[in-house]
Amino acid sequence: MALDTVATAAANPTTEQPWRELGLKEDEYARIKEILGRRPTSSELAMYSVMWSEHCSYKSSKVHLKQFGEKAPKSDALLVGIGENAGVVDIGQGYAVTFKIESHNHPSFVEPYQGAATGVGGIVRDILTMGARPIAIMDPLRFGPADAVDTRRVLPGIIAGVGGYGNCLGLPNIGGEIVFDETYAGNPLVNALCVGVMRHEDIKLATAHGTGNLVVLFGAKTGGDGIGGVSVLASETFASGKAAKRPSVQVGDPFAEKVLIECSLEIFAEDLVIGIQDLGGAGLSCATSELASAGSGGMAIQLEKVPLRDPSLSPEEILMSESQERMCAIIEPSKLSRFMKICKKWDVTATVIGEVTDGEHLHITFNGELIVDVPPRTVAHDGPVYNRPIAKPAYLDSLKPVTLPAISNPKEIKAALLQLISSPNIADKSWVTDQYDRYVQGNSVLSQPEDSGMVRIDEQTHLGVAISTDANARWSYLDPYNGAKLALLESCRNIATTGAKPLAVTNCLNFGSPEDPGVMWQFSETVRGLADICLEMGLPVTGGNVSFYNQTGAVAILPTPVIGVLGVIQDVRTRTKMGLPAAGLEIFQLGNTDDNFSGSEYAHLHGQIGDHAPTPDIDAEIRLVNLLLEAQQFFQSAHDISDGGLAAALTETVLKNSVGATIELIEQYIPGGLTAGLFAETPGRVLIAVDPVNIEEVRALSNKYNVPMHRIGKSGGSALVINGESIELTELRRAHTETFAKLFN
Amino acid sequence: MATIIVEVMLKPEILDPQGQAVASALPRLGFTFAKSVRQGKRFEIIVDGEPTAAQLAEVENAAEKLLSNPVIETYVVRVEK
Amino acid sequence: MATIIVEVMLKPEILDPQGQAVASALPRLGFTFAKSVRQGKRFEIIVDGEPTAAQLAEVENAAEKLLSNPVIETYVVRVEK
Amino acid sequence: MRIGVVTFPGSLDDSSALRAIRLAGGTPVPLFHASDDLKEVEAVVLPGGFSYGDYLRCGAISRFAPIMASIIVAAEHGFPVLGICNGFQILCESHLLPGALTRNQDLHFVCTDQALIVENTDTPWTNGYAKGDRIIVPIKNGEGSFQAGADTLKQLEDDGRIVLRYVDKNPNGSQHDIAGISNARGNVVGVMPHPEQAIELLTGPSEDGLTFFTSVLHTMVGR
Ligand SMILES: Nc1ncnc2c1ncn2[C@@H]1O[C@H](COP(=O)(O)OP(=O)(O)O)[C@@H](O)[C@H]1O
Ligand SMILES: [Mg+2]
Repeated sequence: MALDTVATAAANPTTEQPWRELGLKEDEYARIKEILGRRPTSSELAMYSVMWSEHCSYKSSKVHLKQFGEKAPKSDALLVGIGENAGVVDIGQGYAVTFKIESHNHPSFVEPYQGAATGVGGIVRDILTMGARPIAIMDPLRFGPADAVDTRRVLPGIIAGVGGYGNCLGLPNIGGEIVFDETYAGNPLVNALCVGVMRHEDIKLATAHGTGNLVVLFGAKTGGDGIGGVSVLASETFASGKAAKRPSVQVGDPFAEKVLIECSLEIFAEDLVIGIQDLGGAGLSCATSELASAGSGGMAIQLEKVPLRDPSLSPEEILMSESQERMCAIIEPSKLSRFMKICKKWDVTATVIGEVTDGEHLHITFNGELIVDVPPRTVAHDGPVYNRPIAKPAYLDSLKPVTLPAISNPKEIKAALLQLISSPNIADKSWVTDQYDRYVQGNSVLSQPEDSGMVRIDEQTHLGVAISTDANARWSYLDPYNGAKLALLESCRNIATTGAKPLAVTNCLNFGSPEDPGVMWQFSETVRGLADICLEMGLPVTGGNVSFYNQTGAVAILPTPVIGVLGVIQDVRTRTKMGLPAAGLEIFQLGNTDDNFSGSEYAHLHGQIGDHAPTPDIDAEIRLVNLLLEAQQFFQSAHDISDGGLAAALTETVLKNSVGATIELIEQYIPGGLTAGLFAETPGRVLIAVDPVNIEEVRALSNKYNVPMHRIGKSGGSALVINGESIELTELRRAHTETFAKLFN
Repeated sequence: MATIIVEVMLKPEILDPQGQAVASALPRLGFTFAKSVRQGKRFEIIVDGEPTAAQLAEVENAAEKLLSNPVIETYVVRVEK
Repeated sequence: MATIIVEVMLKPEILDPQGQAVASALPRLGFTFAKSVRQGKRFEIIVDGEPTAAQLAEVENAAEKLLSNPVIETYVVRVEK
Repeated sequence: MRIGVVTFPGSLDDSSALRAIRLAGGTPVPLFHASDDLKEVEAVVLPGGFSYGDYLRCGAISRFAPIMASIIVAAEHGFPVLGICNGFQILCESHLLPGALTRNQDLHFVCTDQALIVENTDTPWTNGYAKGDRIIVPIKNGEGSFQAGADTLKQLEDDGRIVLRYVDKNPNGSQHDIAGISNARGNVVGVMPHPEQAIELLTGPSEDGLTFFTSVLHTMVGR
């Protein structure tokens, strides 16, 4: 019944505590006692347990992630690196851009709409926290088989949730991915990316300094959301086991977040904050301990001042609550009244809950009683670090090469092509993307289904940024080291295809259980590959997220490193689109095709995965990117060739503006023949269309960069004709677009 | 012909942004009666003849499976008099 | 403390796509009881003490002005027993 | 020529509307919902968005904003008002326009490039179009299905007050394919499509929407 205060804890050192129920290991609990020199109070125990969880402390991944720092290429662009809420890069003209991907996988399985919605809400706050105006979002998603019953439950809800929250925030959705694979059944992946922009001088950090400065909590009231296991403590402390009911699902309030954004930006514009932190995972525990440990002194919080939605919350629960749409700012007392005025203007609740002290500890009191007295660093940063066992998984030894019937007669081409482009992974995704606002803010230069999303940053100078997210989980399954590299290279290629120059990287690493040595091997190889490729490409990793325990029973998901690359384009008016704009253009394939079908969609349709991922040719990819950037002015259209191979790329290119094409692939020039020519997913290839008058210029540049350039056809007509076999665009369109409506309406 | 009503409300512990928006709009319009407002859904289901016990059990079942989301909502089934 | 309920339904002549969606989903799940379904809103308003006649008149007023749109909706105010 | 754009809590396309006015050659003036001051603007745009989260009903809460009191009075005196999407919903809730906008028939939010026919060019917002012009403008809404009683519909048709009509496809189940209407006097126009997102080829499907904003500027000059 009584509050478990620091004094009580000191006086009763042997009180039993439910550390195990809270997910702590015996040695972790012992460490806490050692740090404090006594047993923790129940509030302290709550804080440590959640901050030392896998999700918040990165205890299994830390030892690997540090490669991103160690191998980091020299980059002048990096203004804020890993460690803050999101990294910040310089894009020139005084602008800084921040972007990051996060996962919200498990909540989205439990309650698809709200899980996805709050996932968007969380990443947007991370971006806002840096001082930036959020300007766009993307949503890389993974689902179980498209026709599985549970996918029909999960997918529409997740799409509606991403749209419901993002649309209401006024953030254009400019891209993402939708991929189906058996391993995501029971464990869909909802990753969300947000990008924001600010002036250099407006960058904000999560830090609390200046004795006497105030800690202000603003935004939504605190409810019992997401406190999970911590209710154990509440029932312990408040005895009699009748803890009030706590929500099992968090409900997002996008309207509250929208006004929070406007309110925060107005506060930033008047330079009213010293430090700021959003409340995400671990709520106030995280915000107070991180702010304090990044600051100069200590912090004193009066927890009873936190405005509550549910008055029955115990102090432990208030500390743990993950209620959405809240922020915590450090401000000078002299600026309080101005701060409050802005909050009032936007109808945002704001409350002073404490102050920065000249001590070294984080002190939290509840109605005058001291319930937390900890060195904040020990909570925020000195969590356990594990070197989990790693073992190359056995499945790698029993992989079999892909064996496919070769296609050569035109009838078979047509049938195979229609089957491929109507398969859920390749089919048109407008059923999904039409539920997202891509226009709002009026700066969307490119959005789905283009190779990358692109937004204008400055209307006068036409400066813009492009973003692409990519993952090829099947390649990562076959070869996680190269899989990660290939994903990043694909992202870079997508960026360059639209005319932007790759600048920085974020990532979201979705994996199975870190306690499985095989998964841990996949993870460590992935990080090694990603760190290496970033060094080779000269791109800094600015931040990211790790999501472990994505598995159903003993079956882990495919290792899914989702890579996001940010690029800069000096003049967005020069961007290149994917659709053929007119008849009479010459169509070329840049790059060579080979006959490896491993991990391809075509093999997947035949129930096979194959035995080896492509070996990335980094030098060739760099030359290709450089060629794309220099020759871009001569392209009438350009489209990356990846999932679904040339067949899919051609389909998308002709359908975009309903301009057909006649294609002639010369079988004997392609290793693997026509089948490979159309369906292999060899990396490093781009489909371009060039006005005949510019062919010589493009050829000269392709020679300069030593990139193979194959003429494969000409645009025009109302059909896609491949080696004499004609598919009317209407038929092609039907096959490409019907799939989602049939599955999900 | 009878009307069966299914009322679906968010569980009390679940955030109700819509109810909150109404609760804060009311006083701005000079209405001060509400201590709190929650917003839910109401389904009017027309059935043939007088509802039988078996039919009501079916409706309960449908309310559980389709009309409400048991993760965040509760429901009540009643027959309109 | 008492609860006042405001029920808001679309007028019968106004298209109700949500009700229709439910009506067509039910038989797909094997539920055949419904001749038709309409979906509306339900507000639970908590007031201090027993609701007075004046308070109920106020609620009527709020239901008319804010909680419903008389162009397309009708409402009913009742006190929860 | 000063044209106001009102920001309600949750307005989203206010910045785009301000940009459209600027590109059309006008002086954009931001207005805030909580003040009844129209700042001497000569016309006003209620922009798209999710004011108050679209909670309760779209536009239902914004309708009571102090600025709306001023706008309602001005509108009754012939002041040009354009409501776009959420703005249209607010105008209906305010009873400046008849009917109501309800959930899209398929219950999905829909964002698409929509073909439209301009039918009524006797409004300050559409007089730059020719009757029967076919334009492509994005729509993006979850509750854009125009519904009204039979009498209202007949009157709208008889008086030629249908400003925009969907063609090729009806995206939301709107009665009579209605995408936009005007009040009897013609000064108040509500449209579901977003002309402010069709003002530059770089960022929109067309430039067809700009005429809404040039029209009102010409009207004002002509006065
Ligand atoms: N896979 C990763 N790659 C790079 N940085 C990472 C990765 N995972 C986490 N980080 C970084 O670690 C820090 C802590 O992450 P996290 O706790 O998720 O931050 P937040 O709670 O603000 O979202 C952040 O700076 C984040 O960018
Ligand atoms: Mg954060």
